[in-house]
Amino acid sequence: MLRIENLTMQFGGVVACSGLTAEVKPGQIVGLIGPNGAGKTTVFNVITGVYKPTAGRITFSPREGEQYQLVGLSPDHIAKLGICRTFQNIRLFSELSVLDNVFIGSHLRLRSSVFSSVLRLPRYTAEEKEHYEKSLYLLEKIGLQDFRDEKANSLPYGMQRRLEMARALATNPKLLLLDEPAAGMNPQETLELTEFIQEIKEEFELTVFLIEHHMEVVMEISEKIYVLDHGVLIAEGSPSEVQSNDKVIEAYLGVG
Amino acid sequence: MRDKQRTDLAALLALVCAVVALFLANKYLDDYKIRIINLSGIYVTLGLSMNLINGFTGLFSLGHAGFMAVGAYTVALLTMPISMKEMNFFFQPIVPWLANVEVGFLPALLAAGLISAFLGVLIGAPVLRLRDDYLAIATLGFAEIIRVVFTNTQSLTNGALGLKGIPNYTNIWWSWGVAFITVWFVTSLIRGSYGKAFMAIREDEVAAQAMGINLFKHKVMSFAFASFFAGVAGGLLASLLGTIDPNMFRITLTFNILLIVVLGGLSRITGTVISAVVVTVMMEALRFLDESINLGFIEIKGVPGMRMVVFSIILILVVIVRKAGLMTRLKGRESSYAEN
Amino acid sequence: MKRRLGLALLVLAAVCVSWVGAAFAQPIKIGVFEPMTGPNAAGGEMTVEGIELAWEVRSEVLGREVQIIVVDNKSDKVEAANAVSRLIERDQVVAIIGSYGSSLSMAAGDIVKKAQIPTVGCSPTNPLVTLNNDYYFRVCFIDPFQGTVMANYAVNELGAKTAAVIQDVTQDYSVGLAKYFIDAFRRLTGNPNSIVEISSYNTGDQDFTAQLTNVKNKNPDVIFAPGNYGESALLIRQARDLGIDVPFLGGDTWEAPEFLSIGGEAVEGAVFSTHFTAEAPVTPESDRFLEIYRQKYGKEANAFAALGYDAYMLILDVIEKAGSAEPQAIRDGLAKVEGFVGATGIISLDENGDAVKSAVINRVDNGKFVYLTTVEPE
Amino acid sequence: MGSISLFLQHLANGISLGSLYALIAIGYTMVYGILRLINFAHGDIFMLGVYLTYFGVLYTSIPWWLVFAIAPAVTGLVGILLEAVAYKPLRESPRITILISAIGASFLLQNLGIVFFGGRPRAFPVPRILNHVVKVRGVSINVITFIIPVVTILLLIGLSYFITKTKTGLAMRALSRDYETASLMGIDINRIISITFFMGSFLAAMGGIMWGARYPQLMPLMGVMPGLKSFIAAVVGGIGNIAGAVVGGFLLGLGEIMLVALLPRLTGYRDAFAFVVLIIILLVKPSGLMGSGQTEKV
Repeated sequence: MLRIENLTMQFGGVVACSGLTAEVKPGQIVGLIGPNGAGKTTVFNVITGVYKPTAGRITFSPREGEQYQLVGLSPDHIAKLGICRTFQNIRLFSELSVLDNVFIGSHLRLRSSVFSSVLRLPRYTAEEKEHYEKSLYLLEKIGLQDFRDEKANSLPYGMQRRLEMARALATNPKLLLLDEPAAGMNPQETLELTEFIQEIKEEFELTVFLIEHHMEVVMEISEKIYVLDHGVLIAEGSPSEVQSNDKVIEAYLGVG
Repeated sequence: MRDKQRTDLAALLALVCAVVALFLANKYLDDYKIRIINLSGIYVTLGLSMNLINGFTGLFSLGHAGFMAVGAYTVALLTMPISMKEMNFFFQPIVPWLANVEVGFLPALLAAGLISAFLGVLIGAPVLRLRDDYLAIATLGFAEIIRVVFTNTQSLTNGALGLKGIPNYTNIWWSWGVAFITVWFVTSLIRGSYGKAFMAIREDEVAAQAMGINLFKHKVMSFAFASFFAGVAGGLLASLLGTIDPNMFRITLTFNILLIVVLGGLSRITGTVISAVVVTVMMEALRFLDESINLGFIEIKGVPGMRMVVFSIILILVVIVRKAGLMTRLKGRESSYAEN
Repeated sequence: MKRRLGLALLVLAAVCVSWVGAAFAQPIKIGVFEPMTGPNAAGGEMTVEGIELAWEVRSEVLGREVQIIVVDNKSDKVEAANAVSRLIERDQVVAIIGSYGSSLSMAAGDIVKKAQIPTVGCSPTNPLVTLNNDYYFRVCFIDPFQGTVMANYAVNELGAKTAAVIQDVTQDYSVGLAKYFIDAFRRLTGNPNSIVEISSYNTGDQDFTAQLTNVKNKNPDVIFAPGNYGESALLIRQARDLGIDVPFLGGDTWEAPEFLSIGGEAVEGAVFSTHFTAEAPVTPESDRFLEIYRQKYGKEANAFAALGYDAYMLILDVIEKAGSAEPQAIRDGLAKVEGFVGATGIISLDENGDAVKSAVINRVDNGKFVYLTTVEPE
Repeated sequence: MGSISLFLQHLANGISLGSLYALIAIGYTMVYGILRLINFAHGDIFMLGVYLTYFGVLYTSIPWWLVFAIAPAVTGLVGILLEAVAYKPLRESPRITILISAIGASFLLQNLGIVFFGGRPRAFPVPRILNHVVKVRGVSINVITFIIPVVTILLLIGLSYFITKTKTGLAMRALSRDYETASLMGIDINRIISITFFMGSFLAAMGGIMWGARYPQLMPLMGVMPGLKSFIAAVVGGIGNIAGAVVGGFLLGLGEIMLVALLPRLTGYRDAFAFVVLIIILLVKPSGLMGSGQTEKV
């Protein structure tokens, strides 16, 4: 699904990520962990085209036999190929309604032209209806159907996180990048989130790549985990392999 | 579903009332009042077109005067009778390809809009990646460049001499017809998926792009629509006045439209319509602040400029009172379409 | 019942009386639209001074009171159109005076033509103003004449062989004068290359050193630089700083006290054409005007005040001769004006409605405008 | 006139104009550096400074050189007032909102100018010693042209000293780097912003006085074009960067003059030149010649 080879990203003289190679296989849930400032979000930003890497290749194959080089593509292009993300520091369209936030997520799949939208031609209205139905379905899925007319920024934090996910799902992604989806959640919410991620993965046939600080979440759902420290990959493997890795323990405990 | 029907019905009712009101106004009011009504209609179009770009898409553009100039000159040069052109261009003959052109008002207006929109795309393509104040100053710069160019291209625009004898096609039906079309267009656009994408760009460019919205394409689109209507409005103004010159299209003109948009509320359609009418009427009604007041045969010297002082103060007050709320809309309005 | 009838009759009678009385006593309203704010404010102000003075002198015609209504057009075309429309519709004026600034006058053109209200411009000199408009007249001469007059002066009086032109490219007035000056100068010198440099600037510019340095390099005998008095004064100042000492020539807009105060010593010797001079009163009316102007404002009169004065007096004269204050009668009267004795000279209106009259040439001497000569129309 | 002295004359003209742009641009860039706000009213503050000087010289018995110091100080106070009224209430608002308020403030000052000072231009009372012509090898230069760059550079040096050496200056720099951190560090943000506005307005007025001495015509709208052009100069040099503003100012002034000098046919387009430069710079190097780029944190 996604292959990262020798990815290096420098800002001025600061190396945020260096020589990273990683792979996400179709249907997997893969975790990316590491202490603060390890360069995890940078990896996401490079995958989604926000930053252009200093060196390296990123190959994305949404389907059997299709391959795209992501480096150099714009974020919207990458989203259209089927990679969508959430943000660590929630970035909703805060003045717009909850429903509109999700609805906008499906805009990239709209085939009608702007003129058929203004004239409300049948072709457009049919598409719009489909998008709204899907948005409502997603809202129901995340339990926000009763808040659909609220402004997005009026929601409590946990709901905003879920809304971001629903918005990302509306883009019909093949690969979903989740940047700390459990941040700021209590144990009960975290548990629900874990279930939710697994559920949507099954239902929408997703591949998931996630950054998470809550170890219980990552360990529970990931099939494979990559560990970054200061921009360098220090370990990879199954949850149990990673957990017992000395380097990982060192990095997390700050020893050495 | 019911919600939508109700809104549509209300809109239709409002339209009918407006048409009847215009009809009555046209029949019974004098030329002066009709002129103000015409101007109001033109300002409605201008306000909405600016609101589309500045309010809904969140791109702070100050180039309206330039697009109006393009539209005004297009209409003027296309509709002026051939003999009138000869008369106007007594300095330097008009460029040959325009000398013998004379078309009707509708095609001229459309041409005005299209040329403006084309120019909008041309200008927008490079500058729309700038944000906020930089975009503002760059678009303002473009408007000034257009004005300077029009001043210097004697054989195309007649330069500073201006043009006169532009046929007065603009009447209440034209100015308000265009205004209604603009209202409908902007409303329909904003309620649809593209309009929401515009608003998404305004709210958060990074997130919008991550959701697959092509920023460039959507910004240019919004800019082109805004320029189209600004051009058409410029054309209406040219035909209303019957004479234009490059000096009309200074920064002040853009500021007047900005005033309307801010008073009516950024991203508010009804607000803009009301504010366009109110501001245009007030500009006239507040004349007493400027001019000498005649009390019997004693004159009280007015203070020229007082009117604009009052307007500037209102502008600042509105901005301060509304603060962040300058951008918000009434809750839930836009999403009532969910059920259809 | 009786009482009520009586009351009704009384009311009826009152209404009748006031109605008839109103018809007789109703003042004749003359509208004035001039720029009181904006870049043209100074010209508007001077003109209105003259109009108000004229009204004080003569505020009655045909036994009826005359009322003048002044509206600001803010030096803006849209506002000018509104202002004129307002004068016609709301104030029901029978004639209009205005405006300083040809483009503002042109904005009024279509409206007065449609409403058939005769309008007299005081100082708009762009030929387009009265062109193809039977309701627009003016008491001043037009750009072609003025430009030619100055070219004549440069060639015949100053013996200039070469000239440079610096124009304000945003002002129709400046561009117009420049064009006619250039044509006439070339014709008079018989040398198509006698104009050695044509340079432009924009209204509001304050630095002209680059243009002037170019001009200096061409060594012209005279420099023709028509434009707003403010910009022109700065321009001449900078020219003197740069060591340019040839005469500067200009047009009627220079006749403003600010030209002298801003220009200071630099504008000494600057020569310009204008409509009128306080020094060489051309008619008895000039003397009278000068006298009362001094009385009222305590300073010397200028051409714009004089033109405003003349425009008003001309309209009243026409009303008196026509014996009617109906707009159509005034228009017809204006179209026939021949030899009206005004403060600025003997005014006859030609078939376009433009005044055919003499121009005056003034020079700045010791911080004052000094009369040089009068040029008769051809 | 030889071609060398012709060129030198153009050069002198360009430096003279450029140093004025530079002077006004410094104030612009200072305010921008702290608030990330284009103070649209800067040009009108400039206008106010000139008028205050005018009235000070003509209608008080204060000697002119003292007025030249007092008037900018008073203008500085007006700057503080302006910030308090039109910008402070909006500090947490979206940038567009503040920008509109700035435009409103600019409009207000212009129209107040028209109401109180009248629409007609006035002549600036230039002291004799600032106004006579010196001839150097066929190049004529007004002394004021020498004085302006000197004043600009002196103010620049003073400012650099202030910013790098004084406590307030350091606080200003901290504030321009990072708003939140600065407030956490216990910097009184309101005070620093007020001081910045005072200095920005003071410099605008200083620029205004120099401008008035060079181009002695006062009008309520006189600040618009110099304001825009100085802003462009600040952007060209890299907005927020004081040395950049000076460089930008000189470049813009020289550029305008050289356009006319080299392409005399385009004199009518001179006013568009600055805007063309602005757009090119924004497209090619939006951070300006001496600015450093900033990427948005995601």
